[in-house]
Amino acid sequence: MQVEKTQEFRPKIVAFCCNWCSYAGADLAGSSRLAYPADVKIIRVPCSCRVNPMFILRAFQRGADGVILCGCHPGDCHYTTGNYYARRRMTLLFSMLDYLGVENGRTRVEWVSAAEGVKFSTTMNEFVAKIHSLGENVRLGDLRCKKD
Amino acid sequence: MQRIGVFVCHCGTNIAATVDVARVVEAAAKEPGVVHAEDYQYMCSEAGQLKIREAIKEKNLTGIVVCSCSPRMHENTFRQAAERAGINPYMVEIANIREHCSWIHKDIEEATEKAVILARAAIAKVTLNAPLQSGTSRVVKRALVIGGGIAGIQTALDIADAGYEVDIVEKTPSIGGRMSQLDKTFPTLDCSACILTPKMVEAAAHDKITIYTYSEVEKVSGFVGDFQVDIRKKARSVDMSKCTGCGVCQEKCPSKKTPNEFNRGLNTRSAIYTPFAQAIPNVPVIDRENCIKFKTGKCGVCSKVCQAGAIDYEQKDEIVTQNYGAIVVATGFDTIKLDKFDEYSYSTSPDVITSLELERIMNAAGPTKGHLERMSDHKPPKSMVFIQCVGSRCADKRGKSYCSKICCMYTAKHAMLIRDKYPDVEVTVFYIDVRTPGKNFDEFYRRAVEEYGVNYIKGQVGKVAEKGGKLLVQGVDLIDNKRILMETDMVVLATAIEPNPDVRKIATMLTASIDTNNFLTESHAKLRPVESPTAGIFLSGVCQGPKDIPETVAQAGAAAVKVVGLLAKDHLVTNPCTAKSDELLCNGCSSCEKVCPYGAISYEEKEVNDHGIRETRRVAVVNSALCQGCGACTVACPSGAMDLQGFSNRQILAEVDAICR
Amino acid sequence: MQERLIERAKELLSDGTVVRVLGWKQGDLGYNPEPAYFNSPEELKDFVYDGFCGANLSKYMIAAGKMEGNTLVFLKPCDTYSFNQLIKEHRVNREKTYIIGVGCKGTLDIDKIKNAGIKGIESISQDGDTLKIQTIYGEKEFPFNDALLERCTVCKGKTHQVYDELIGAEEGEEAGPAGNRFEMVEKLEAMTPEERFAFWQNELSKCIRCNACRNVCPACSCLKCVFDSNKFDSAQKANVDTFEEQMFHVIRAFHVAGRCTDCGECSRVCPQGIPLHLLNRKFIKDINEFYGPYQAGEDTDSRAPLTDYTFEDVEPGIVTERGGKH
Amino acid sequence: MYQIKKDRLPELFAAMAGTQDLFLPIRKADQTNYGLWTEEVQVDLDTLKTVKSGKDCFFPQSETLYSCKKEDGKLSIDPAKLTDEPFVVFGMRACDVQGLKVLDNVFLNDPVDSFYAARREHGTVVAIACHEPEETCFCKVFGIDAANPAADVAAWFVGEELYWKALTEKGEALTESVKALFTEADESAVEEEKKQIQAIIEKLPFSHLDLSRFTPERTMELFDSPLWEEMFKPCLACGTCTFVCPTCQCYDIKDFDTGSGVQRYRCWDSCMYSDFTMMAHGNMRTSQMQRFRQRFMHKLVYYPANNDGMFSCVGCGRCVSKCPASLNIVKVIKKLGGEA
Repeated sequence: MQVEKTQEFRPKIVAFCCNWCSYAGADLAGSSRLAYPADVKIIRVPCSCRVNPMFILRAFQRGADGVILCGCHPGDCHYTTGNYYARRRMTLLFSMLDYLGVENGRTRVEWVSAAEGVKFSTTMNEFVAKIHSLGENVRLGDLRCKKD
Repeated sequence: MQRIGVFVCHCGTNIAATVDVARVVEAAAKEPGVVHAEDYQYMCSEAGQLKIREAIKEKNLTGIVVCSCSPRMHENTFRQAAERAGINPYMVEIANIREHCSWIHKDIEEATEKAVILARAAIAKVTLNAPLQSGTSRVVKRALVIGGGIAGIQTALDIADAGYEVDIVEKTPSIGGRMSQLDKTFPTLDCSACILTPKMVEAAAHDKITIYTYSEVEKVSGFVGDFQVDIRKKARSVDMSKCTGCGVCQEKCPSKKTPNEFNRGLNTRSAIYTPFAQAIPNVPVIDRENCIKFKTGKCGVCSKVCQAGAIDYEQKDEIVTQNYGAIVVATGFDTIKLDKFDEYSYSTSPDVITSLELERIMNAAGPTKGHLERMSDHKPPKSMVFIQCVGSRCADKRGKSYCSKICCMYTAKHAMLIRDKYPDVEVTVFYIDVRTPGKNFDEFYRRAVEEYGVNYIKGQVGKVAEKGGKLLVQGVDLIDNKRILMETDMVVLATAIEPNPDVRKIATMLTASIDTNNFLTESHAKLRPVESPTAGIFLSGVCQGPKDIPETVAQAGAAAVKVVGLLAKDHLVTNPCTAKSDELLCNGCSSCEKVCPYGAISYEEKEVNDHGIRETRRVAVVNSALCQGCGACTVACPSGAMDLQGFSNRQILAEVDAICR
Repeated sequence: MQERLIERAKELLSDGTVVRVLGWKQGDLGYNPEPAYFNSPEELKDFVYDGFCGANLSKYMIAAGKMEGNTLVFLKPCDTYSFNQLIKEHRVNREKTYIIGVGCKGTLDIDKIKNAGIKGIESISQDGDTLKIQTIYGEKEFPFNDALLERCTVCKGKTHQVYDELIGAEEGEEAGPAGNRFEMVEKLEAMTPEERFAFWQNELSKCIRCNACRNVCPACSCLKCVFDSNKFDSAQKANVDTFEEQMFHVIRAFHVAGRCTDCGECSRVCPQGIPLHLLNRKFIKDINEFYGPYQAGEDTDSRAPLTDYTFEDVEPGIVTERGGKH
Repeated sequence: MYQIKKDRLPELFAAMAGTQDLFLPIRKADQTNYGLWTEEVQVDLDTLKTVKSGKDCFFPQSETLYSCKKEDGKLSIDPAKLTDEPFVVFGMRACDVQGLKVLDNVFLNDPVDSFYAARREHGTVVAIACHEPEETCFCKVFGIDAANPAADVAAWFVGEELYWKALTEKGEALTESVKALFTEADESAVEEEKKQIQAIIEKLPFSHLDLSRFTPERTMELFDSPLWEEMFKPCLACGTCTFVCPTCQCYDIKDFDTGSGVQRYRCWDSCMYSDFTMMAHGNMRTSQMQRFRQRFMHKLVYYPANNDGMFSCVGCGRCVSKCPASLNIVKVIKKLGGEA
């Protein structure tokens, strides 16, 4: 452990992106060459409402330092209402994690449309910076999943 | 056990320049289940696809992962390739190592490491993929066009000519749109009405076209092939079947003080009105807010003078419900409000007008019967100043960041027409750049300068002030690098255009996406410019982005072709990534049903055998023809009985695990 | 009141309205009555209704609804919220249920009495505001209100939400203290994240994953819990790592969010005394604040907060804005 | 016999913990459970019964058996280390000590459970006599004397003193290591305490339960009793009784995928759980009645039949106070035994 500390902290960040807006927004960020740190890895889901709190907790268990969920702007959901449900679910989940004493900066929801490549990139840059400032996720991790 | 093949694409240098593809291949080959891994220049090419097909056959692959560009780009390509080689197309996963990796990272080490992880996640997912079969859904052979301007009319005509029913819904009392307000069109200077009116008449007369004017789309449900739409036909207060369009009611109407929208408020109209002479339908509407009868209960002049007995004060809004296979949005544009541009004195001086107002002034049917005059004193101007880019290409939040595209050309047109008709009027144009790409466009502009002596000044205007009946214009000339202070009689502002403000509401109903400027987003900026990312929704005209009439008409035709292509099908293949309920886990609590936007979930009393326990249970059943695969139900379900095929809980968890490993 | 309940139950059994009675049966320690079915008027001799009848019988009605014939069930005011919620979720059969709403003056927590050092309890009786406790070490007294279960000190509602008839309902109406049920949640919210984390670590690390909280919970009515199935690879069963407890309790609370009536059974039955209701109440408090007051079980047709939305709902960022302490 | 003032116990704990791990009842978040002693913990010897018995000092609720890893196509297996250092468990009660004997019969007979055996070999148990037994206690029914705990060391609290008596070789060794803190004591005070304890036990409500009907010969009769159908009804199918029980020994073996490998661990399981006997073909106990019956038949009939009449209940009464539905083995004994 002592040795690790001297190494640079490379956060693990999972970004769930809805297929219709945010994933396309990330594609646009890509085709516009708008850089953000490679620590962010995107998982494509059909809609933000597909994201189960279990997925988020699982990511933290497995060593993620931050989890961000991106979906269509409220009102613009490809499936009409998916992001509204996602919004309530995540609001309550994040509030609960905060209540348990988990740093609330580790979770975030951002609405990114297919046209918002810039926003996608800025959001990811901001989020990675936030996770850097929080450091490694200790409170929600599972010791068994730590690599020695 | 799955036998997985991994194919890493170089995409020329797009990927290979930043991602060490050989290392990705090497790392992927070590993952459990992977029995084949290779890289190639262009996986999407025929040669690349052949490699995939051969590997599937030779190595008996059960699933493949392609590490390439976004799945939004080529997922279908690779699915088809897999299918051709005999495996289920849904046994394919894409690792997006271009848009999400090579294009945004510079460091090869970092990008390669990330590409390996993305590949790993895709491998972990495909290991849990199951073959999926698509179903079919019906196609209603009728299209809806929202907006009755030139874009909507052209789209409707093209669809109707191909033999399909089309309905046009237009918010105002007549079709025609912005183009009907224009006087002449560039670069040919032919009269706008002369080319538009025949199209309007043709649409009205077409036996496949139904026009709902003074109507709005109220509710949209369903999906591609079978949308159900509620159209609100607002009460016109005039019986369309009886009205002869004689116009007496408008003449006699005692309430004549309402600003005339069609003439951009430059004059007034009666409370019962048709917006313009060539309106289609030529049936007036009563503007109930300004009608004395509706306001006070007394009056009824129109009813008294109407020979046909067409006036009906009791008429109510009516809802028409209709099913459509496709919907085209052609909601057009408006000019922006100028309340944030006080420096031009638009709100204080009647002689500062917008270009669209100038169109009305120049038009023979306009408020001045076509005579160029100042609105303050009705005197002909001796000099005029045109200011370009008012609110366009605007760095601050007051205006729009984009170029409105049409202003340079119509300003040249205005300048030319004025110099032609009133050669003694001095015309000066302040511009940032003159943008004239397009056939005969630059020639047109040069004619304005060279033949008609329009004075173009490169520079911006800082202030317009009224002074002794004149307008004082302060600007700069960037070429001569000097300040300019000039007196003029009229100022015309080339006001930025913006999408019709109603488009937000419509886009929400259609679940079509919109960009930060409220323009509807196209499915692909280059390759699918007239399709919305939402299947079955098409875009026509300025609602998608600024464009002039020929471009609009071309796009309208393109949208029509896409609609016809869709309506020509008898059924559509549905997305097999639908929700599925495990009846042994379902306790029938109804949570899933409540969040389903498609009403795809119902409940059945079913006999189940739960590991030896036989009983009748209330369980959820998904109608896969209705399910669109959003997954809302899967999270509402606490027991995990509801899962989404293609994006199952375990598949997503496997991706999470692979990424966090 | 016990006698009135027995009389009425006998009538309903005899006239064939119901074929069985679900109530509480006298235990063997004076404080351990158990939920029980009574199939004949004779069996009702063991029927008891006193302060130790804390068990919420609503959930048993899932099983009772599948039995032949109608069932009479006794429900305290707070139990009726659970029953209503179960109706809403199609888990119980209202037609086959005859509900007698019974008055409640609050139910008791034997551990509060024992923690006060009272040992060797032989019997407990109530004398006005005082409990008279016979022990092998002599007779002791204990104030009734001090022995109330936490949930009863902050009783959320003294009126029955669903019933066929009421017996003694008036007795409970003015009884008991009515504290602010969110007080402890507020206290936790006011702590620093480090303190909150320490608090929950301390509490949740006691968890032995016995599933009592889940199995007693009327909202946890899944046929197979996700923590027992392979759907999410979450059937870990053990408490190997602190994460396991966090995961289990957060998800369980989340799954019942908007459905939990705050009946408090989870905390009542936890063998390790973990204040599990504080998790549920946090969700209830958040729901009330974010989406407007909502009490699960008050009705059978409203949309639950998590299956509902408005365009103007708060954004998840509210958590950071409000928390602000990181 | 030795004695030490109660207020010097921290010194005793420090001395024992100086050379080995010391487990004892610790108060945490208002509950008392066994835990590792450090200077910071709050030792609680007043609570008669810890929530979980001391069982998990020898048979922990979860323990890793081995981990395996696959790297570059090669599989490596790393077995978990067996306990090889001595440790002390301080504060167990007579019933819990008997509970260990029940476990011994299961885990130390062939095939020997090496993890349990290693802990038993290295663990020394110091048990305390129950000064004030409670109404839920019924150890007497199983022939256990709460006044004379049969551990490596027996201890008594009398007034301000702790009395200490080694009963086994391991006990002697432990005593030797901390002897400096003790003073010699005579047994009279302890004898008086024992009498008092036994007198209280006589008065306890469950001290005279009749077990005579629970014999191997009556197995089928008891198994087929219609009373089960009535008794199980309130059971919530949770595992509380199992997990607080000092004699329950069932476990499940599961794999945990850590992302970089797999940890195979075992954890307590409960016969009350619906998937307890789930096998490939299905489940042989499909109803809660069957599961409920299994638990009590095992404790009262099957186990004694296989272990020379030793019941696998020690009368600690934890299930009596912890069952969410107020069910417990006493109610079963009374009902089936014909008392109620």
